[in-house]
Amino acid sequence: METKSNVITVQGLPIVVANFNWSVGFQMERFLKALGNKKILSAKCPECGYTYVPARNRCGKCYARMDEKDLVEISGKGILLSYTRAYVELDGKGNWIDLKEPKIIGAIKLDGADSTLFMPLGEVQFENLKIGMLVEPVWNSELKGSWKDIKYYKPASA
Amino acid sequence: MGYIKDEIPQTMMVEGDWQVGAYRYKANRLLEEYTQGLKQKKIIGSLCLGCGKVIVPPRAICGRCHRRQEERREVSPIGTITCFVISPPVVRGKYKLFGLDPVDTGALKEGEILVPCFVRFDGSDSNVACLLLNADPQKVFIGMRVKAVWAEKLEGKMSDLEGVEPLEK
Amino acid sequence: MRNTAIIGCGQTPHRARRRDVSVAELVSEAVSAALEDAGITMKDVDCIFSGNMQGFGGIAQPDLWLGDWIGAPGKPAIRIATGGTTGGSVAHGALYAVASGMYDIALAVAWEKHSDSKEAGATTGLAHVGMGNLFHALSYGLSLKNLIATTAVGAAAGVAVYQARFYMHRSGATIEHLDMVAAKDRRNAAKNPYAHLRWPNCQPEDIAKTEMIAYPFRYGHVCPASDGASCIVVAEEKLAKKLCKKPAWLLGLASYSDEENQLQSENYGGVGVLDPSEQMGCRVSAKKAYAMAGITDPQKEIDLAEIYQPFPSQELIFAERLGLFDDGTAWRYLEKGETDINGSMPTDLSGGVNATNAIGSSALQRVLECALQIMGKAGEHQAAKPVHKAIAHGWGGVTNYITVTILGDSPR
Amino acid sequence: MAKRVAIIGYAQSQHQYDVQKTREDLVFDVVRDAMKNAGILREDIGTVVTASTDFLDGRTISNVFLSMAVGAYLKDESKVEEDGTNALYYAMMKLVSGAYDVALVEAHTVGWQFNPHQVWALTTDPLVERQIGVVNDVSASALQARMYMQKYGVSEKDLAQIAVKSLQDASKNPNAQRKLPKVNVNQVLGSKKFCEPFTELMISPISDGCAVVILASEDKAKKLCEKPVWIQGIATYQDDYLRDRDLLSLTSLKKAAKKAYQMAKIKNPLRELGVAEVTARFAHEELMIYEALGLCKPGEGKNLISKGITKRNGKLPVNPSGGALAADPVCATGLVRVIEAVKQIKGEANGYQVPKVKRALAHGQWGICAQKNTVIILGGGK
Repeated sequence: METKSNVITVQGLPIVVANFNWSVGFQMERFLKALGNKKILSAKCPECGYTYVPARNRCGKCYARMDEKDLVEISGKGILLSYTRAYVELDGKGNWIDLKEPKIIGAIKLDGADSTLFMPLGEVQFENLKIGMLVEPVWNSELKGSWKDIKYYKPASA
Repeated sequence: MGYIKDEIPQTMMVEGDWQVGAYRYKANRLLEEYTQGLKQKKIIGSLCLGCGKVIVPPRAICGRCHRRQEERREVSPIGTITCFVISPPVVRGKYKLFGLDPVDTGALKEGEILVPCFVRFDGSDSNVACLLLNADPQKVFIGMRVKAVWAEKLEGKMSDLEGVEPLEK
Repeated sequence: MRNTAIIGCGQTPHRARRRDVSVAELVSEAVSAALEDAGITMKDVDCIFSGNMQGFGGIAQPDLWLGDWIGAPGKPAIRIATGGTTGGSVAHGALYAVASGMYDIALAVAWEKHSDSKEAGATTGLAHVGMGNLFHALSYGLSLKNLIATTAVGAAAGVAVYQARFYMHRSGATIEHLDMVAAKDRRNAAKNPYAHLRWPNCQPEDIAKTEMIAYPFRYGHVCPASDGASCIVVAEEKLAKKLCKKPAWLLGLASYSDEENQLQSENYGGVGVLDPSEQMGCRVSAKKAYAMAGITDPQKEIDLAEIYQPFPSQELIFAERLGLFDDGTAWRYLEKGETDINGSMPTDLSGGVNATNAIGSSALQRVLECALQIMGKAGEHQAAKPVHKAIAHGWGGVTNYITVTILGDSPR
Repeated sequence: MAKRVAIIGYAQSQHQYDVQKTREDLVFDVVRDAMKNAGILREDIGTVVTASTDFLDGRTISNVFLSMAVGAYLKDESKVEEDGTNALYYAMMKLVSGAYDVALVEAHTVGWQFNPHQVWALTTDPLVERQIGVVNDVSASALQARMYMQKYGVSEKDLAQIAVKSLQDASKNPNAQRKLPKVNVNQVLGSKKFCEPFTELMISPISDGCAVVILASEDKAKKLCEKPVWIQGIATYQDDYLRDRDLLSLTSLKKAAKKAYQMAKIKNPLRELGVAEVTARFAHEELMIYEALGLCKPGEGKNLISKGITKRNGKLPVNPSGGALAADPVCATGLVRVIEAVKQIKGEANGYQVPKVKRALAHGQWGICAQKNTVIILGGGK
């Protein structure tokens, strides 16, 4: 009689981690550096006009090439397309972590561009959020030319 | 002369990781049967009743016959070297495994020459990869008859079979 | 099977570190080059096949994010990945899609950007093949010494070094022949601007001077880890004739698997293959592809080969398994220069994988290079003799996966 | 289509979490069952196409140690690193090209090994979303759900109703993982909160499972099987990436359905289909899928539920098997939908059989917010 199950669990060694450093390319480099100056750069496709955020060198709609000449600075303000309140978060190792304070996340369509950005939302009560409201970025005090320069989005004052 | 070099500009990079060590896996107890066998100085393999192959260490499935290998066979501790490799003397810091230097962890000794080899134990249809011990690397040849070298303390571990050594000195 | 041909070939320069582009931009370089070569735009493409070894780039299912860069939005797109043969399997995807009559123009793109991974490009990825087995064996007291010695003798050489020993033992090939192959391929690569290790007029003595990893492999023998992408455009007969002066016609293709070839199977079990250089999978794949192509005597009918040889021994092993030379004789033809650019069986005139290895892209590059030779577009490394039929090969997995593709200058 | 292809055999595992089998045994057992179901031997198989991913299996080249278990020893083999429905599509191409007569399609995922939601998070743009760090498949789908719910007046209760329909249906399906015959709306709304509006029972579970389908080209299928199930229409499409796509519509699913209907000569799917097995990993997706499949106009998905049209005894039953909310072994989920559709046509869905099913639709999806979709139309008869 098979007393113990004929299957055993093999646990990985947590120290084994694969680390990556993805090169970003010239257009994305321009975008990230602009974040360091509180500027948001989009790229407008010369052929079909679709405007991407962040800036990039290839249009997904008509496969045209885009470059520095196609960069367009946009305000960073945008319309809130949707929002959610996350009670859990992933820790990178595949575990759902219960958040002490739920995080509010928004999908924002930026003025002057066609792309949607997914950003944390701050300085707002979840109940007051409405689809369609105007939102704007809140910048970190210390700017390093990285996505972390944007702390979160909040309802626009004006 | 040498390789043609060309300058390629660099752009910024962003970082990220993949927690490869956080995965878990399911394994069967075949390796346990193998190591329990080693504890009694026995080398166990799985026999497929379809094609008669004996696989060491035992495996669950025979692909040729697409059937399970339930039978077990003990194979002889004496076998033949089918292939070997001679490593250059080990140098500290030259090679790392998961960020650990084998010499620092005491696994290898500085200047040691390793002779990993494939051994086909009599009665087996598999090559077992292990180390050739107590042998002059210059005198090793394919076809050399060897016998298993057992650890002093047999603990039912893979390390019970330390390697092989030449049959005749 | 409907007559199908490759009408466009595009690749990026393969280099150790393409830090000037993101992986998405790298891939779109190859795709736009292939579209240009085929004389079509992305609108004309009916379906996309793509693939890479996602663990090496650290991005799961990259074709979802960089779909825009390979033209996937609004189109059928299928991701295929089979280890080292990924590029060949992706090419087969596009070829079958058109040969089945279900699509008229298909695009196949495969890539790898090793420099995006911090751990020397391949180490984590390669070790990750048997990660579950490794942890399992360690929990049963596999000694670190045994592990390092048997599997990781000199990083990536671990897997292929035994295969080389088996072949050298039964064929009589020597380490000098490995030096010859590596020198030939780096010499060839110097005539291929897209190749990585380009060493003009490299001689065996140059390779022989490099440090020994583990006999018979020297550092000079081992393939690089490259950043690069390659892409082909496949079209059905009417369109192929209309769009391309000299299409490379599909004659035969197959990708048969073998048992895991050495070291371990699932849960660190053994394997029933006694000679990892026997390569039954390659023999059976070649047999099927030749049957489809109506080729009965490959040694005479095949004009050129692009063999997937990260290690020089594999150029000899697989040339024989593809039936291009009798068993154990490939090195004799090497010595006589028959596999050089002006030989009777020019092999790896592009430099092959020994000079260029972006693992996802490599097996597709073999198909692409054969197409270039048949189309007469290989430029400086175009074979001296006319190339009517060429065979592209790829191996992967634990040396147990194979892709074989035969192209010709006239339809079946 | 030049050469017709039929499904002559199938098998699936008993989907569960923490299955007490190794990956190799799980696959081997289901492959054996499928060959028995089709009445063929390994020698009859021409080509094998598998579906699994390196990130889900925790192994680079996730199929390399499974080639023997899937019966691919010295056989043509390839791996589609996506949903099993695309592996079926690729296998079909090989048969239609005439290179092979019989194809074995296998798909598996052991979700217990590593949380699939973490893997979906690792599919996002490494230069943007992975740096900002708020997007995974649950948060992105929650944003999509809220947009859809607000635009078409759908409430959390409606989502809970969909979950109840699937989970109650699943209780009759022996292979389903979640079996909750007495589940009700409050229990769904009361389950653990993830990202609003989703609670745990509105999200597909983490499952270990394997599915195998055996295809054969026309003449071989007729020889090997008295009641082959024909693939009358098949199509797959991919959408733009998350940031540059209208989350309110499943555009690639609409295109795939349109092409598959064309091939199968279906004008009015609601009337002509006997059953539909769709992959909805989140409750709201079922409504969006109804609309993309042309079963109703945009926004009217909730009416099909309230009027009971898609109930097991309704006009067009959807997911009588319980669908993905009952079991979601990721790569195998789409192929399980194909198998459930085949079972309905062959009258082998005992316990949840829909009467007189002549034609069925199976749908697989891939990517966050169903970025890729595959639609297959199956039919019995000659």
